[in-house]
Amino acid sequence: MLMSVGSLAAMGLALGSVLGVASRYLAVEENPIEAELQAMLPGSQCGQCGYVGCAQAAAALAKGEAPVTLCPPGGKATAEALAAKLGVKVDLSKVSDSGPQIAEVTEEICIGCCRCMKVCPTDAIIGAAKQIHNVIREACTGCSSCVDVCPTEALGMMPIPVTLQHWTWPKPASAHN
Amino acid sequence: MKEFALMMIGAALVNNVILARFLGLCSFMGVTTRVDTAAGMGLATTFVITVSSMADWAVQTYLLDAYGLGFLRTVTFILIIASAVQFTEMTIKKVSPTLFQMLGIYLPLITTNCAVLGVALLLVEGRMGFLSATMFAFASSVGYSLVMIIFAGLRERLVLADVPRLFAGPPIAFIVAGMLAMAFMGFSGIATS
Amino acid sequence: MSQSYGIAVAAPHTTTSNNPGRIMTLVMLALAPATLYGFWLYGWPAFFLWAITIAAAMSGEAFSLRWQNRSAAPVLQDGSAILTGWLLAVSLPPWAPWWIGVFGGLFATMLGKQAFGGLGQNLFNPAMVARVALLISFPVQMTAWVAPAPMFSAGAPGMLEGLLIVLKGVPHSFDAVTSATMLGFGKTELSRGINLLESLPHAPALSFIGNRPGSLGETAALLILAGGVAMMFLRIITWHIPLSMLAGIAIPAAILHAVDPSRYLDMGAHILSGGAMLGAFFIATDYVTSPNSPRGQLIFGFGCGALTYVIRTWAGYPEGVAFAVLLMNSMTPIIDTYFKPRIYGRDSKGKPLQTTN
Amino acid sequence: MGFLDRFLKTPSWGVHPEDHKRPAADVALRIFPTPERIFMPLNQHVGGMARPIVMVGQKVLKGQLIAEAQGNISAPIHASASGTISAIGEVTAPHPSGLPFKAITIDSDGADRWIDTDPLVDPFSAAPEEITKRTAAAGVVGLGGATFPAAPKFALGKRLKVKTLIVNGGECEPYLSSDDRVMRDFPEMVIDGARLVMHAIGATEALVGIEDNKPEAIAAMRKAAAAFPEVKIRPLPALYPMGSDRQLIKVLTGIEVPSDARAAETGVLVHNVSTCAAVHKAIRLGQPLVERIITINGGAIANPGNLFAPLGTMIGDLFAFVGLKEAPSRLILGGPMMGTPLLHDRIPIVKGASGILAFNAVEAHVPDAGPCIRCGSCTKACPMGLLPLEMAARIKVGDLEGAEAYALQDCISCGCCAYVCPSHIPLVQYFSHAKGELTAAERTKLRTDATKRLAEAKAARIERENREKAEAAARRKAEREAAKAAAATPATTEKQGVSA
Repeated sequence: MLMSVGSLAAMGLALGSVLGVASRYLAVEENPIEAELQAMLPGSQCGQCGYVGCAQAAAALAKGEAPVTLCPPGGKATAEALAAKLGVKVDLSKVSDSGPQIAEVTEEICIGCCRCMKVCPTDAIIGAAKQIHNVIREACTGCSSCVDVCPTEALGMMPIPVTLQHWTWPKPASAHN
Repeated sequence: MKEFALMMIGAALVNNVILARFLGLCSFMGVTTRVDTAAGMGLATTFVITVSSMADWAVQTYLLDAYGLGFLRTVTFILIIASAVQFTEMTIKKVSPTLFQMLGIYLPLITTNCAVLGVALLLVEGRMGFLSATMFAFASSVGYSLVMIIFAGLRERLVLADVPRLFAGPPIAFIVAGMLAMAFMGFSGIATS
Repeated sequence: MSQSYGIAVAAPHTTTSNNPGRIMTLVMLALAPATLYGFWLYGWPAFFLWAITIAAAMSGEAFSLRWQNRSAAPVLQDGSAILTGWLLAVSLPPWAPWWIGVFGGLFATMLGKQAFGGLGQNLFNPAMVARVALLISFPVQMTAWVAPAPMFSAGAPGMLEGLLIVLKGVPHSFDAVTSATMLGFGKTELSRGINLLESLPHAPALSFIGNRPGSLGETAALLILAGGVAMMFLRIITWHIPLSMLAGIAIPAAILHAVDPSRYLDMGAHILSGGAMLGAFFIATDYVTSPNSPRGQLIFGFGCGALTYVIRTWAGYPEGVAFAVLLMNSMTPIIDTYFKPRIYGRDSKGKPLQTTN
Repeated sequence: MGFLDRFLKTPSWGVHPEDHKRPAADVALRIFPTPERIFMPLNQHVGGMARPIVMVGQKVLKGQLIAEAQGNISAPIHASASGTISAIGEVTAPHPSGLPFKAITIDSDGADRWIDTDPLVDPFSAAPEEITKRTAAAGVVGLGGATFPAAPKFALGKRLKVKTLIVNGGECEPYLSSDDRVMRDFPEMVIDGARLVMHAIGATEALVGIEDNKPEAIAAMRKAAAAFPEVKIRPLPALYPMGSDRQLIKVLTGIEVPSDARAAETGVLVHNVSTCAAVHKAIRLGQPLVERIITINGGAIANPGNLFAPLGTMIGDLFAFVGLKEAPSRLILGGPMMGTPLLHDRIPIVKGASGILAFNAVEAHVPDAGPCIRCGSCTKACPMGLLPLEMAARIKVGDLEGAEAYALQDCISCGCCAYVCPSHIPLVQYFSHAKGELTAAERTKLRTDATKRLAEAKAARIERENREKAEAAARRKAEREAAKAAAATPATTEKQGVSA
């Protein structure tokens, strides 16, 4: 009895101390992954993911509380990059990548209230009070914040128009035979 | 010398840990989706099996047998294995954080990988000398790694196949494992001749 | 004038008339002489077993497809199920009972092929999967060989008798003809402590035209070789796998035979007996389960040959081609990954070449 | 010797499609009369779209500049007929999508009056830069199909001190014979153009590679080049894709262009025979690129052959000229191996259009795709040494990165793999799809980065504005305080004491 207790205790002590020493020598400085994740997010702080901003979303991602598919403006590409970084698998077919979208002003209804300009995270809407506003396509991130504040529903989202340069061949239909 | 070679071939191929003894199946199914992950797992497990078997042998011979503490065998073995796994985990985290991430939960789970305890118990049962015990453990784990890598290669191709819904996922993986086991049966009889 | 052409079809807008059905047909034609010779050699039972096996393979394929609500006819037309059944049939003992053929044929196409999604998706050679499954499950039936009893010769079973042999088993009057293949005989004698130098003179005669016990496809080595060479000329297969596989058997055989002729059979015996020829030209060369690059094929072929030799010589089974092919099939994805052809403008590791000036 | 030589030199890659070049190639060149209306697209080249410099209603002469180059890689556009600009609008692009692009419409006056040309009298004593400048001004682009502007390529060759000019007379695409026709009918122009290019880039030799299925072209070119020892005619085995520049360079010089380098970096530059002829016209005659020889071929054409036609002509007008036997089942711009499928015939021909094929139902028949049997035909045919079957399998399941790891980006879309595939899998479409998707992903990433910069800029702006507001408020407050202080001085001193 004493022997068995003693031997087990001794072994535990010995192995424990070996591991203790090892942990000192093999210590790794945990790389704060949060910063890296934040760098991958668009940074427009649009809040579509449900978090206040991209930094908070990155923190949630790092803790594993949020799915990598959380960022609608980032689309598939961002989800893929995040998944690769976090080493998780992701079913990208679920990501609603209706193609990146951008906002568009219906000029007939715009009253030039300037509300959309104020909420736009990237200053992509130009115009002045009582003037019809316009969206700079290249700068719009498709966060749709402006759509929510527009009092006349003059703002809507539309897919980025396909151009000759952006057109790609569709995937061949896989014949099952 | 010839006995050593035969014993090692026997341990690695004929009585393969996975395909003939059906040990370590959880990692066999769990971390064989990519060849490099499977290779990393194989390497880690090889290290754990070899080191812990050596330690187990020593404890068995000089402690348990010497003082008649045979009933403590499982506990002590697990203690040693757990320590070896801890050590491996720290090393991998230091050396290859990517591999650490890919192996995920399966790395600490090497502790409960029955292949590790299984090999240790087998060599105790076999009443082997230190050298042959070490060789046996090493060969067994090489056999384990080999099958892990082969199976991962097959699964990498399997994800490209149009497997019918009925068989998709684990079923076809088990069918492949079965066929692989069948192929390995070709080796049977080698070590005994 | 203006006309719409619907959806655009990507280039190229022209193609060859080649198709999988043509390839399979040519392979079967290449295999036909050896098979016909086998029918003649082993009589009607062999023919019936062959027909039953192919029918089973085709039914297995059709059943699997119908189960998935896919039409079976167009898939069966590609001939791959027939070829699978055919290859399995020629690797069976020619007088095996009908249910061996049925079980094997169904196993080959249903589990060996359709479970993976059909043509091109399977990881193991379906015919060899079925053969190994049969060998493991029914070792007695799978190693009961008959001495040749050429069709129409005295003592050979007639057509009806042949059908009965396949359906009801070999009657007692034919008991005398059961025999062993040379590999099996040598192995049995060795295990009894009789070395090859003493046992071989009593072994079934070995001959290049195959007048000896064995499966349909293994006896007529010359005809198999001719079929294989024909396929090479038709560019259906390349020389890499057959040659390296035969080398894989021949090299260790030659070395070990030189070291100890009393324990190890000579090179000729190894190459000409068993499924070595059939395996090298018709089975290991299966597109789906063999590597793509020439280097990979050389490794694959040599591996098949060497493993065949190892299994024949040291393991429990007298014949190792099927096991060796399955084992190398399992290595194929890894070989494919690590032995890719060199890309234009890159070195063999895939890094861009250095600019010279 | 000859046989062994050919055996050893014949590359291991490539395919031998039936060439279908004759009888169209042997029919004498016909001149297509200028149609009533011409649509000059503004983007007939790789690079920036040209900017129109004419107005609707303006009268132009043939060869007059109507749109100028924009950016470093671009080319100007010239009127291909004399007449009136009737619109600057959109026309369907020769592109599988059928999407429109910008074009200038010219209503021809039927006179075909040229502008006053300004030929360079003695180009070989002029500075090389002069040749490059004039080539650029004439809007010459690579006429083999790539349509890369010629002048920047000259400048690159000059800068990298290219010694060897390769003149590409391969024309390995079946059905096409426009380069063949150029070499047969205008060999002096090609040779002279090649020498001008050599002068422009400072090359010391020119190798003219011509496939040996064009013996007439080889003979004509040999005769024309006889006087110039630095221009060597090199017959090549007829093998598709011999006309691809990397393959041509390897066969002619043995040099293998590294995958991440341009050909010029290895000391060679490739130009098409038609491009050379265009350079000759630009320098010796002062004529900009406004016309080209184009092959009209295919089973649906009544009188197939080569036409000398102004750029911007509608394909339908060309068909009316050569006659259709039946309604085409498929329309292709370029050859059958790499050509662009067109959705209809109201599409203008552009600088890079070497041929228009109208296939009948038999030619257009594409067997249904079957499963891959891993036969490896595609890997044997691939001139780049890629593994098309592995890439396609990965793309099929959506693993684009996996395909990229198999060097998808090295694929030249030559179509050999899909041509030989016994299961008729549309491999090239898989690759084009994947390349497009990967480019789109790359664009999204760039966009995300750009967004981040914009968001940061906005944050900075808001901060600055707030700070300025705060400062302004503080200033105003200080002023108010000061005013108050002026009103009650003793209080201020007290306050100062407190704040100190």
